[in-house]
Formats: sequence, C-alpha cells, structure tokens
Amino acid sequence: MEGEHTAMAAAAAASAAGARVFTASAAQGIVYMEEALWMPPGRRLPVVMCMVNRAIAPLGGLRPDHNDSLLQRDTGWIQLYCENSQEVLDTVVQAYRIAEDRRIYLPVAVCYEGYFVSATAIPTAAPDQGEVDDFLPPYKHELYSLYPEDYHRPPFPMNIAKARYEVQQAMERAKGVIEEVDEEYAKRFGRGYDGLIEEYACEDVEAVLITMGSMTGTARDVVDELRGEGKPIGLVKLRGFRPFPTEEFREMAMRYHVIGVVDRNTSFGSAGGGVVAMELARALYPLDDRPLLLNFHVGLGGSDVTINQIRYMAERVLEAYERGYVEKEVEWVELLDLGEVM
Amino acid sequence: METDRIFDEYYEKSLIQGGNLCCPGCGGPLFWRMALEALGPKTIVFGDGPCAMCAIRFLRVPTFGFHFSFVADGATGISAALEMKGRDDITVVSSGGDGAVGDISFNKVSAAAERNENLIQICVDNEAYMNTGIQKSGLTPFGAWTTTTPLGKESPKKNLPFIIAQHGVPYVATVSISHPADLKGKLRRAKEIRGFKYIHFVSPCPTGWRFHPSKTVEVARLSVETWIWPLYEIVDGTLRLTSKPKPKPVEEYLKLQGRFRNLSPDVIKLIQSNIDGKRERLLENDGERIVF
Amino acid sequence: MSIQFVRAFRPEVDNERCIRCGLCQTFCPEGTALLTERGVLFDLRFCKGCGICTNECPVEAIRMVREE
Amino acid sequence: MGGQGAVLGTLLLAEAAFREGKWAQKIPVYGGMRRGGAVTVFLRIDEKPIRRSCGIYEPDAIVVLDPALIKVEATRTGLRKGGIAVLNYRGKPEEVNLGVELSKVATIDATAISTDLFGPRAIPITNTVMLGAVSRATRWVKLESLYEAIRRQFPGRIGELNVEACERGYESVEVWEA
Repeated sequence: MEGEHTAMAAAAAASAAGARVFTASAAQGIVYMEEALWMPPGRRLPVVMCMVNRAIAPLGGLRPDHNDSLLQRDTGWIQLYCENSQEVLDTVVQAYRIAEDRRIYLPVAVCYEGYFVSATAIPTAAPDQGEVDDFLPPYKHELYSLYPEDYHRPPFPMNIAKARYEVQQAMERAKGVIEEVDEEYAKRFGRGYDGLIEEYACEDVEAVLITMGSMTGTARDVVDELRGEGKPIGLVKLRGFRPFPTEEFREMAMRYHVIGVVDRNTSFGSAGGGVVAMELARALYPLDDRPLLLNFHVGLGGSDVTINQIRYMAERVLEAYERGYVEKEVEWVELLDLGEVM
Repeated sequence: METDRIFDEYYEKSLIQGGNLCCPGCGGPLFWRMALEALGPKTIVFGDGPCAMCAIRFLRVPTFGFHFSFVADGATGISAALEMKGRDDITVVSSGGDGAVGDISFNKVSAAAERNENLIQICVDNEAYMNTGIQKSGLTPFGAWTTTTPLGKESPKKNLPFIIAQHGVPYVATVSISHPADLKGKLRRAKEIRGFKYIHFVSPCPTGWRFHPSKTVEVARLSVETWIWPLYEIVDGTLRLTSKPKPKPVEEYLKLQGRFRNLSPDVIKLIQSNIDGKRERLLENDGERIVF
Repeated sequence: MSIQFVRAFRPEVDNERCIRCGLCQTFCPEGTALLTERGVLFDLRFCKGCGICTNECPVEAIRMVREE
Repeated sequence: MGGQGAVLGTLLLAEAAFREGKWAQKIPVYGGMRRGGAVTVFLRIDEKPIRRSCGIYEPDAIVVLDPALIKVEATRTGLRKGGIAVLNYRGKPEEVNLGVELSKVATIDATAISTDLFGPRAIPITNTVMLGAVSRATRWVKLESLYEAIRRQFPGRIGELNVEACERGYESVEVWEA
C-alpha cells in the first residue's frame, strides 16, 4: 500500500468481501486515514485496527500522546486503550469478538502509546493458537447493509439519520458486550481487564485519579505508595473511551468526592481541559450531587509521565478534597518545575 | 580555531551547515551540497519526512515542509505566492523521497506536473522507506531485500522519470552524485526553464542497502556504469543520454550490497538481460522524441 | 563545542602523497574535507568518519585512524 | 547509550534476565533515527512484574557503548552515589571520574574487540561485547543466559561470533570496586 488513506479503504472493502481484517497505523497515518476511517462504521464492517498513539506533527515528535486517536472519537469506532503489551495482545483477540458480534458490527480500535508500549520490550504471554481459535470461531458476515437500496447511490436523508442512530444504538449495546467478552476471556485465558473501566485500590477512598493508557502502570505504583501513607486516593483506569462508560462514572460520582482526570491530550480553545475531562463533565452534569473535578494536562507530545508528576496530581486532588473546593480547574503539569525528577 | 573558521566560511559558500543528522555515508547531504552550489542562494526548498528531514534541515536556504503526503502541494503554494509577489528570481525546489514522490504523493506530483507548476521536483530515491526501518516502496528494485520483502522484492521498480516525462513536462533528468559536473549542469539547466522540472536522484543508502559507508560514491558510480541507473535528460519530450559508458556487468554493482546477497545466479542473469534490453532501447531512442 | 557525532574512525591525510586533486572535497557528504593551500583539511567537529574520502582518494593519501 | 546496537543489546540483556526467571522491561528513547546517533535505552530488572512505564532518571548502573559519549554531560545525569558504570573505554577503571562516587567502575576496549571479530566498520557494533562486560561487572545476569538470548536472536554463524564477542567482553573487562 502506498498510504494509509488507501490502506483503510482496502481494509474496509476486504471486510465487506467477507475477510477478517487487521491494520495498524499511528499519528499522521491515522489522520491521513480519516476519510476512510468513516467507512467501516458507516458500512458496519468489523475491522480491527491498532492505533499506536503518537503526537501529531507539527509540534509533535516521534513520541506518544492521545490526540491522534481521540480525534477519531466521532467516527463510530469502538476505542479501547491499553496499558501494556500484554493487554494489547489480549485486547486484539477480544476486539474481533466484539466487532463481529451480531449485536454490534462496528470496527474496533485498540489504542496504545508508541515507545512506552509499542517499543518497550516486556515479557508477554501469547495464548495458544488452538484456544484462540476456540474463542474466535471463523467469521461470517451476516449484515451486509441495513439499507441495501442505498448502498451504491446517495441515500435518502431519512435513512442516513436512521443509520447513524443505529450506530449509536450499537455503541450502547457494545458496553455490555465488551464486558461480556472480557469476562469470558478472563475465564478462558486467566487475564481480564474489567471491561470498560477498572478501579484500582479504591476501597474506602474519597478521591480518585483517572488515567488512560501506559501511565496507568506508573500511577498504580504511586497510588500504592500513597495508600501506604494513609492517603485516601485511588486510581481509575479508563479502558473503553468509546463507548464512554457514562453509567459507571455516574455511579462512581456517588462514592468519590473528588475526581482528577489526567489527560494526555488537549483540545485547543475548548470549554476547558482535555477530551476525557470534557466527556466526563457531560456524563456527570445531570447529577444533583456532583464531585469536584480537576483536570491535568501531562505527557503532551510524548514527554514522559513521571512518578513525581503523578504524585503532584494526586496531592492536588487530595488538597481539593480537604479544602472542599477546586483552586485550579485545569493545570499543565509539564510547565511546572517539580524539582528533581525520579 | 583557524580550521574552524575556514570551514565556517566554506559552509556559508556551499549553503550548508556543518553537521547534519543523516547516517554516515548518506548520499543525501552530498547531493544537496552539489545541488545548492548549482542553484545558488535564491532558492526555497520544500520537503519533509524522515530521511529528507535529516538532510534538508541543514541547508542554509529557506526550507519548509509538511509530510510525506504533501510533496508537490506546498511547493505549488510557494511558487504561486512568489508569482503573485512578482519574484521570478527565486527557484522553488520541492523535494521528496522515493516513498513520498513515487507512492504516497504520487498523485500530487502527477497533478503538479499536469498543471506545469513552475518548480523543480526532486526525488531523492534511496529505494525504500529507510528512516522508518527499511520498508519496501514502489521504487525498490526487483530482487532487493527490505524488512518487508525479506526474500527479495518480486515486482520491478517504477520507472518514475519516464512516467513524469509522459505528462509532457519541459524537463526531466536523472542524476548521480558520482558525476558532479553532470548533476550541476542539469540543475542549472532546470533552473533556467519555466514550468515543471523533474530531477531523479538515486541516493545510495549504506544503512538500507547494506554496504560500508565509504563505498557510497563507488556504488553510485557503478550504478551508472552498469546501466542500472543510466544518466539522461528528456527535454521537451526528446531523450538524450548524457553518459554512455561501456557497460559493466550488473553483478559488480549487486555484489557490493548486502541487500542483493541472496540473489541466485539465475536471477542475476535475469536482471542482466533486463538491463541489456533497457540499454538497447535507450540507445535506439537517443535523440528521438519519446513522449507521444 | 560538545561532541555531537559518534565516530570511531577519523581521516588523516599524508600531504606528501596528496596530489591536490580535490576529490575528497568533492565527495565528502558532510562537506568536512577541504583542499586548501595548506593541503587537505578535515573539520573534525562534524566528520562522521564514513571513509568516503579514503575510498575516493586515487593515490591512497588518506587513511582512517581509530578515534581515541 | 551509543547507537551501536544499544537497543538490541538491551533487549538481549532483558531476555537473559527473563530466562533466569526475572521480570524485565526495555524502553528505548531514540535520538536521531540514524546509524551512529546517540540513543538512550532504559532497562528495569525486577523479581516481581514491572508496572511503571516511565523513564529511568536515577539508574543503578549506566552502560556506555561509545568512548565519545563518556565526555558528554548527559551521560552522567542522574548517576547516583554508589552506582555502577560499565564503559567502553581504553583506560584503567580507576582513572575514570564521572563526578560521583561510584561503587564499581568497569572499563573495556570493546571497539578493539568488535573490530577484531567483525572487521573494521565505520560504526563498530559493540553491544554483545559490552553485554559480557555487564554480566561480569554487575552479576545481574549469567553469561550462559546471555548466550542463549544471543543464539535465539542470531541463529548460525553470526550468533556464534556474537557469543564469542560476549565471552571476550566478560574476560577482558577490568573492574574497579570501591
């Protein structure tokens, strides 16, 4: 293939022809692919793709942030964010089950960061081919088109709206399916990821940090330390960004007083903060009793998310809990001088 | 220090900065130094993307770039802006690698050629995507090992200069760093012509072609002498060979490079017969109009 | 100036042998070889030690020596 | 650090540790993506699974693959008191001064061994020689585990050459201990 624009079109068409399809790209490639990225969800084709996060140029480098895949959040792709190589491997297998589920028929993007996951070598268990074959029976596409009469000519506007609504419905159903598939996977292979969202060390805490992707691993170590020091802070790992786990967050909002969202992305000129924080604010808005919300920008353009930075963010969250109000809604942690890194 | 001062003056004159980010023995910086000596300081270079990024950022002329997929586009914009400003003294150069010009941006280059934009399009062809880890491109030659063609590429190299020539552009030429006078002469000529000029430069890559960096110029010279990379220009549709060396066997060229290590004698014979045929057709058409 | 370039070998010229042809200057990719009145000079701030000058020298006046 | 096979060398070290039942993690931080560019690679070895994915700012040990880099300031950053340095350097280990009190300094002329075994190259590949030196100086991985890792990565003649390089690295390294 000479470019990503072509690669995705070919992948979508191959999927329509009945093949099980996989492709991968990063940063510039994902953005270049965007026109074609709308095809699989619109045509309801279960393509699986690894979106390896990398900062977009210019003002980006070779290293990761989440903006490239988050830019595709409106395309209709299911997006699962992974913490390490093991989760990537397991999630790709799960992704086909989710994408090819009759109730869903949507493409799945397995997102993980360049360098910190993609170029990092770490022991990873590969499941047995036979067991995977059992888990993933041969694929047979049964939903060619919802509106066959519209397939090769401009559809009626009414049908477009219907088709889009059906994608939204499928996304809603996907929440349950993702959890179901993950549970079954855990039963068979011994590794599970709590579906869309994982709460780590959250018993009896008052505040939580929400992370996505590779920084979660580092945050686990920091949260363990803080819990050891008796600080009431836990960690929530957001794995499923699309569909967004609205209900889970609403339920969490009843239990935690302060939520700090760590965003490895930014949306210039937005209502404030990163994409995850804004999504979360919308999810929590209808509640009467809302927790305090803090938002941090960190790791933009692929700079390292250090232990010091996570500790700093956790401390700001705890401070807001003690005071009962938020002093600074959005903070750019990288611009602060946190002294010696470690 | 005295030496440092002498060199700083030399870099200024050659329109390059000392120290670039290319691999040792890369043909790219050598090409740019020769090219800028021919084009002069009133030049704007447009181009980006991994290997080109390393080579272009050390030029002492204005440079600008986006990505792989915009090769001739940005240069078109610069050229249009200069025309609006009435600056016909500036040469616009658009540069891309083989992956960009031959594959990702092929449609852009083709469209710019069809519009006959006033710019020099250069293809710095190192015959694969080198910076990203030696992946095959459309301009990788038949039989060459890359990380995505571990057993050797099965399809032939796109003949890009001839494809561009068929657009009916005023000037197309191939150049080699082993023939500096020829290279500079062609660029000077391109500078004088108005419209779309295409220069194809095969850049030996020690890292991806697997040879010792000191052999770069030797490999480039052999590619000309074996007729694997013949030097010619196509002016207004008429072909003219600018170098007609006595042909050496292709094996001399192939055996210098690790990427051709696994070719069997039969395959080498096949490559030789292809090259022989190509050479005969080129010699037949020397001085003839080849664009229809 | 800090060392930017990792280099294992650097060129050394024997100006007695040198015939002042200037091919090393023509073919040095970095522009770090220069033929002057004082013979051939090398800019060791930027030389990457590729050895093209050695390979192209017609009289073998340049050799690569190991960097300390 | 080095760009002389640092990434692959670290991978082999990680694999050797893994073969001994430990957890290992290798994170490369590429410099310029070119042959001979300076490259930093981080390696963690632990008895339990490694979760954090951030870089290492206070290493227990540094390994420098190219003599030129010893003079570069960035090489020394973060090296802490009591740390270990394994250097491709011709001098004696006791002559090395990296600005902190180290517990161990090991030096080896890896370039010479590499040139001897693999022939002269513009950028000598010193990684496997240095692996042998690291094994001797740190005792973190056994030489045999390194051999296994090397043989798996490069089957055949190249593998045996690299095993020899590793062995000679182990034998020729000079270690100074505080």
